[in-house]
Amino acid sequence: MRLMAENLSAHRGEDLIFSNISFNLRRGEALVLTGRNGSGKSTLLRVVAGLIRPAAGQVEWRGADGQKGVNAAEACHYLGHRNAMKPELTVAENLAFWRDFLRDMEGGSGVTIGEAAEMVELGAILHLPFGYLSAGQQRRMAFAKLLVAYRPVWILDEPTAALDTSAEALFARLIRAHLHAGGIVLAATHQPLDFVASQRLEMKGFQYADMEEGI
Amino acid sequence: MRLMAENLSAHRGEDLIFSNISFNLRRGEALVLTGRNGSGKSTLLRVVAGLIRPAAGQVEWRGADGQKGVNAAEACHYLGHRNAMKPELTVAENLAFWRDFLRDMEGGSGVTIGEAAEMVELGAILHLPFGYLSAGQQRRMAFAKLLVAYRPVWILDEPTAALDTSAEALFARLIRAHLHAGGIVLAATHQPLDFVASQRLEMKGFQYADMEEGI
Amino acid sequence: MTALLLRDLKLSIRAGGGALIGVLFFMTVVAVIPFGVGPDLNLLSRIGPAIVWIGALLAALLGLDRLFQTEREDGSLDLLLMQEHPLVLVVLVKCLAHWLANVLPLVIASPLLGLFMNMDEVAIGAVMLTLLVGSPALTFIGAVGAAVAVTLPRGGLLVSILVLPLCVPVLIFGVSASYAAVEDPAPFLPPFLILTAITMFFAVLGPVGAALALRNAGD
Amino acid sequence: MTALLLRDLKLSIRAGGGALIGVLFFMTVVAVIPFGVGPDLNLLSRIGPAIVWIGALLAALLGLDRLFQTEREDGSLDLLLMQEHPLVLVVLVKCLAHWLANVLPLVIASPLLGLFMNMDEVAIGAVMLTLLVGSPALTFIGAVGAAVAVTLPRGGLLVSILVLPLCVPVLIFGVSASYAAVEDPAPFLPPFLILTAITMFFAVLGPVGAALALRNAGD
Amino acid sequence: MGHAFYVYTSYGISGFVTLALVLWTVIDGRARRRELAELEASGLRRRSAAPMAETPRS
Amino acid sequence: MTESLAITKFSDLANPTRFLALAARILPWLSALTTLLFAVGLYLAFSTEGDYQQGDTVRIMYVHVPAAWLSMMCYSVMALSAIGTLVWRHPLADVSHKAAAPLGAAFTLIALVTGSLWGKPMWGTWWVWDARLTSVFVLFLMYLGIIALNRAMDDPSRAARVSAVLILVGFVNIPIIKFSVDWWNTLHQPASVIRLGGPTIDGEFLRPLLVMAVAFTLLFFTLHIMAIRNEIWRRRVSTQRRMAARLAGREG
Ligand code: HEM
Ligand SMILES: Nc1ncnc2c1ncn2[C@@H]1O[C@H](COP(=O)(O)OP(=O)(O)OP(=O)(O)O)[C@@H](O)[C@H]1O
Ligand SMILES: Nc1ncnc2c1ncn2[C@@H]1O[C@H](COP(=O)(O)OP(=O)(O)OP(=O)(O)O)[C@@H](O)[C@H]1O
Ligand SMILES: [Mg+2]
Ligand SMILES: [Mg+2]
Repeated sequence: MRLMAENLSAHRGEDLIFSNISFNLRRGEALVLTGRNGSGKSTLLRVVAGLIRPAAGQVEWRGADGQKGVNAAEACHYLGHRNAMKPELTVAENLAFWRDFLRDMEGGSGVTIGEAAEMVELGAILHLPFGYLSAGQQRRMAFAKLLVAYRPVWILDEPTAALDTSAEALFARLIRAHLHAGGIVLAATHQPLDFVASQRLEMKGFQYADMEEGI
Repeated sequence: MRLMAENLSAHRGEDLIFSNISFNLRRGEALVLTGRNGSGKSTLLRVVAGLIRPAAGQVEWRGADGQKGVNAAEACHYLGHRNAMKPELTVAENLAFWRDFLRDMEGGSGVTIGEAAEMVELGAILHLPFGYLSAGQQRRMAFAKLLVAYRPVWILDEPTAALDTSAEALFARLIRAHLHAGGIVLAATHQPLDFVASQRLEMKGFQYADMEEGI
Repeated sequence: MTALLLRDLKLSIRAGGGALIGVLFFMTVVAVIPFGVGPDLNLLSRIGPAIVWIGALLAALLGLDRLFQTEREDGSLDLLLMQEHPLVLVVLVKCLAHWLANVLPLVIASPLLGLFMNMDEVAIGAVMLTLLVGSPALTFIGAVGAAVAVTLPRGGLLVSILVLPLCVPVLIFGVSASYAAVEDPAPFLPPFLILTAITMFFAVLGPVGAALALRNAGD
Repeated sequence: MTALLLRDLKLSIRAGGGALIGVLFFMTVVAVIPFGVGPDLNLLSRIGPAIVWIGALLAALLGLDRLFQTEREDGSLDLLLMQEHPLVLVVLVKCLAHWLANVLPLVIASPLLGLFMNMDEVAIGAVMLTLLVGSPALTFIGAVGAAVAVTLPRGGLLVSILVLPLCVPVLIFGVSASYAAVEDPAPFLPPFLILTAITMFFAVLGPVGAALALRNAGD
Repeated sequence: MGHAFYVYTSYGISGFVTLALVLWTVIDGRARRRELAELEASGLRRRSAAPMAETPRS
Repeated sequence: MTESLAITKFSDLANPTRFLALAARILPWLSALTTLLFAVGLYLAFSTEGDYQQGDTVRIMYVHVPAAWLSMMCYSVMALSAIGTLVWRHPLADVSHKAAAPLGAAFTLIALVTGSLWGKPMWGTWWVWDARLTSVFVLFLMYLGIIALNRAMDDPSRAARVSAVLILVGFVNIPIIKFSVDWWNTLHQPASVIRLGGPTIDGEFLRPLLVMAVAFTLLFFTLHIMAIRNEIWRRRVSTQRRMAARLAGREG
C-alpha cells in the first residue's frame, strides 16, 4: 500500500499556489502539513483527493497487491473544513447515509454507527438533528464518518479545529489506531497533533524560485 | 461602561443548558469562557448577544455615562462560528457593507476598510471574492469586520479556530489593543489566548443541583 | 439600510438569476398558452390578465423562500438581529430588494407580454397598474413565510401551505380589478382600492410578522 | 445509490417543500383562473392541459437550481465527487429523487386537477401520460443548469437563460400531444413520440452534461 | 323531495366528525391522566431513592 | 356566557393549576348542557316545516351555518390567544391556541362538507371556485398548516410563538370569508342572521338555527377546555419524563 505524489503543482484561479511537491507514504505512515494561512495546505489536500486537477505532476495509489488499481481519490476519506453532513437530518441518518453510500473498501471494514458515535464519545445524541449540535460536537460527528466506512487513506484538513482538549487527544488516539492498523494519514494542521508523524512538510506558499516552472 | 449578567440560564429545545451564571465586566476587562464541547459556551455568548432569550436572568449594559441607554446587544460585536460574509461578494464589498450597516457606536470610530485589512495582514487580497479565501484568511477577514465599525464590547466565539500561530498572536494583539482602549471582551476558546483575561469562567454544562429551578 | 438594499440587489444579480428568471418564465408560459387555447386571439386577450398575474405570483415566489435562509446559513442573520435598526425596517428593505430584483422586471415587461397575449391598451395599462400596486403584497406575505421557515429545523413544506392561501386574495383582487378596467359594467376602482389596501396592509403586517418570527427564532 | 436516493427524498420532504408545494401551488393557480376567465367551464377545460403542464414546469424548477448548491455548501459534493460510482449515475439518482419528490406528486394529482379544470377523461389521461413521459426531461435539463450554477461563482443568470429555453420544446410537445388526444384531426402519436425522444435524449445528455460540469468545478 | 339523501348524509358526516373529535379528546385525556399517574407512582419512588436531587434546594 | 368564560380564561386563571381545578368543576355542567341543547336543537331541526323553495334541504342549514360560524369563531379565539402569547407571554395562551387548531379544522371540515352536500341539489354542483367557498377552503388549509407547524417544532414555547405570528397574519382571511358574499356577487347566500338591521330569516327557521348554534358553541368550549387540559397534562408528563431521564442518567 502506497500513496505517492510527484512534483505536484496547482493553480487557483490564475495564481500558482504551490509547485514541485512530492511525497511517498507507506502503510502506517503519516504526513503532517503545516504552514501559514493561505499557504496552500487545503489546496494540496484537495489535489490529493482528486478534487482539484493539478497543474503538473500526479498522485498515485497502489493497493495492497502493489497494483495501480483504483484512482487515488477512491482510497481516501476526506475531512475538509466543512463537515459534509445535513443539518436537517439526525446524526444517525447522516452517518447511515455515508456508510451506505461510501461502503467499505476491500481490505477493512467500518464499525457500526453506534460504535462510531461511542468512539467519538457522543453515543447519547445520535437522535438529534445534526444542526442542533455544538461546533465541536459537529466536528466529532464528521470524524465519526471516517469510521463507518473503511478507507486506507485519511485526508484530514484541520481536524481539530473547534475541539476541546480531551477531544483532541481522542482524535489523536483514533488516528494512531488507524496508522497502527496499517492506514495512511495526511493531515493539515496549525496545532501540534499528538501522534508520531513520520513525515512533515511545511508549506511556504508559492516559491519565487519555482516561478519559471509555473509559467 | 459596564456589562453585567445576572443569574442567566438558558434552554435549547427542552433541555436546560446552563443556569445561574453571573458576571460583571468593566472597561478594559475580558472574560474567557472555557469548557468541554457542548458545555454551552456558544449558547452563553448568544444569550449575551441577545440572540437567544434567556430562560431566566438578564443581561444589562450601561454606557459611558452610567445610564442604561441601549440594549446590551447593540453595544456588541459578535463573531460567531460562521463568518457572516457572502462568498459571492468581494472582501472589500463585504467589509463595506458591514461598515455601512453597523455604523460606529458613539464613543469611538472604526478604521477604514483598507486599514482593517492591513491590520489582519491581508491588505493585498481585498479584491478577491470572499469565497476564494482559505479558511484562515476568511476568519481573519471576519475579524476585520470588528475593526471597521466601533463597538465597545466584542463577543468572540472561538476566534482563533483555523488560524496559524502568527495570526493567533495578531488576534491577541488586536484584542489587547481593544481592551487597552477601554473595550470589553467576552471570548470562548479551547486554545490559550495570549491576552490577560481578568476573569475566567469554566462552563460545566447543566448542573444537577439547579434542576428544580429549570422547570 | 441603503447598504443592505444595495448588497441584496448585488447578490440577487450575481447569484440568483433575479430579473431574467421571471421574465423568461413568463415568456415560456406565454409560448405555451396559445397551444392550449388555440390561435383564438379574442380568447387570448380574455385570459391575458389572469395569466400575467399568475406569472407575477410565480416570479414573486421564486427564491423568496430563501430570503432569510441564506442570511442564516452564513451567520449574517445574527448580526442583522443584533442591531438597533428596527428589525421591521430590515425586513422591509430586504423585501424591497427582492421585489426590485425579481418582480419589478416582470411589471416592466408586462406590456410586452400583454401584446403577446393580444390584450388592448386599456387592459395592458390596467394589468401593469394592478401589478405595480399588488405584487409587493405577494413579497410581503412571502417574507412572513420565509421568516417562519428560518425558525423551523425541517419545515419548508409547511411554509408553502401557510403562505399560498394568503396570496389568494391578492390575486383575486388584482385579477378582478384588471378585468373591471376592460369589461364595462364592473367598476374598476373598488377592487383596485381594495388591492391597494391589501398591499398597504401587508406592507405593515408582513414585515411586522416576519420580524416577530425572526425574533422568536432564537437559536 | 439507494442510500443517496433515500436521503434526497427525506431531505426534500423535511426541508425543501417537495411534494406538496407543487400540488398546493397548482390548487392556488386553479383557484384563481376561474376568477380570471370567468366561470366558463368550456374555456377552463380548454386551457386545462396547458395549465397543468405549466404547473409541472414550475414544480420541476422549484428547488432544482439548488440541487448541487446545497451539497457543495456543506461539503458533501466533495465526497460525492471522490467516489468510484460513476458521477453520471450520482447525478441521475439525484435527478430521480428530485423528480419523485417534486414532480411525481403533480403527475399523480393531475387527474384531480383535471377534474377541477373540468377536463374530460381522455384529456386527463393524455395529460397524465404526457406529463409522466415528458416531465423528467425538465428535471434533466434543470440538472445541467444546477451543475453549471455550482461551477460558476456568480452565474445564476446564465443558468436561467440556459435552462428555460431548453424547456420550451418539451412544454410545446407535451401540450400539443395532450391536445392532439382530444381534438380529432391532430394525431396523438407524433408529438408524443417526439416528447419521448426528447426525454430519452435529455436523460442521457442531462446527467452527462451535469457530471462534466461538476468534474470541472474544481475548487 | 328526494333530497333526503343530502340531508342525512350531511347530518351523518357532521355527527361522525363531531363524535370522532369528542372521542379523540376524551381518549387523549384519559391517556395523559394515566401517564401522569404512572409517573407519579414511579417518580415518588425515584425521588425517595435519590434524595440527593432534593437536597440542594433546601 | 362565552364572553365571561373567555375573560376568566385570560386574566384570572393565571396559573395552569387553577385552570385545571376550575375546568374540573365546570366541565360536567358544560357537557350536560351541550348534550341537552343538541337534543333540543335536533328535535326542532327535524320537526319544523321545510322551505317552500329549498324543501327538505333547508335542514342542512342547521348544521352548516353553525359549523361555518364556529370555524370563524374558533380562529378568532386562536387569534386572541396568539396575542396572549406574543404580548403577555402567557403559557396558557400558548396551550390555548395549540388546542383550538384541531377543533377549528374539524368544524371547517363540517362546514365544507355540508356546504358541498347542500350545493349539489341547490346549485347543481358540488364545488365552485367562488370567493366564499375558496376562502373557507383556505381557512381549512391554514388550520392544517398551523397544526403541522406545531408538530414540526420540538420546542413548545418557540412553536407557540411562531405559530402565534402565523395565526395573526392569517387572521386577514376571516373578514374575507365574512364579507366575501358582499364584495362579490356569488352563488352563496348573503348574511341573513348576523347583519346590521337584524335578521331577515323567517322565525320558523331561526329558532332551531339559534339553538343549534348555541349548542355548537358550547360544544366548542367544552372540547376546547378539555383539549387545553390534555395539553397541560401532556407538558407535565414530558417535563417529568425528562427529569426522570436526567436522574437516571446521573445514577447510571
Ligand atoms: C362548500 C360550500 C359552502 C361553504 C364553504 C359555505 C360557507 C359558509 C360560511 C362560512 C357561512 C357563514 C357566513 C356568515 O356568517 O356570514 C355560511 C353561511 C350560510 N350558508 Fe354556506 N357555504 C357553502 C355552501 C352553501 C350552500 C350550498 C348553501 C345553500 C344554498 C349555503 C347557505 C348558507 C346560508 C343560508 C348561510 C347563512 C347565512 C347567514 O344567515 O348569515 N351555503 N356558509
Ligand atoms: N434544539 C436542541 N435540543 C437539544 N439540545 C440542543 C439543541 N440545540 C443545541 N443543543 C445542545 O446544546 C448544547 C450546547 O451547545 P453549545 O454550542 O453552546 O456548546 P459549546 O460549549 O459552544 O461547544 P463547542 O465547544 O463544541 O462549540 C450542546 O450539547 C447541543 O447539543
Ligand atoms: N480562485 C482563486 N483565485 C485566486 N486565489 C485563490 C483562489 N482560490 C483560492 N485562492 C488562494 O489560494 C490560497 C491557498 O488557499 P488554501 O485554502 O489552500 O490555504 P491553507 O493553507 O489551507 O490556509 P488555511 O490555513 O487558512 O486553511 C489562498 O491564499 C487563497 O487566497
Ligand atoms: Mg485550509
Ligand atoms: Mg461553540
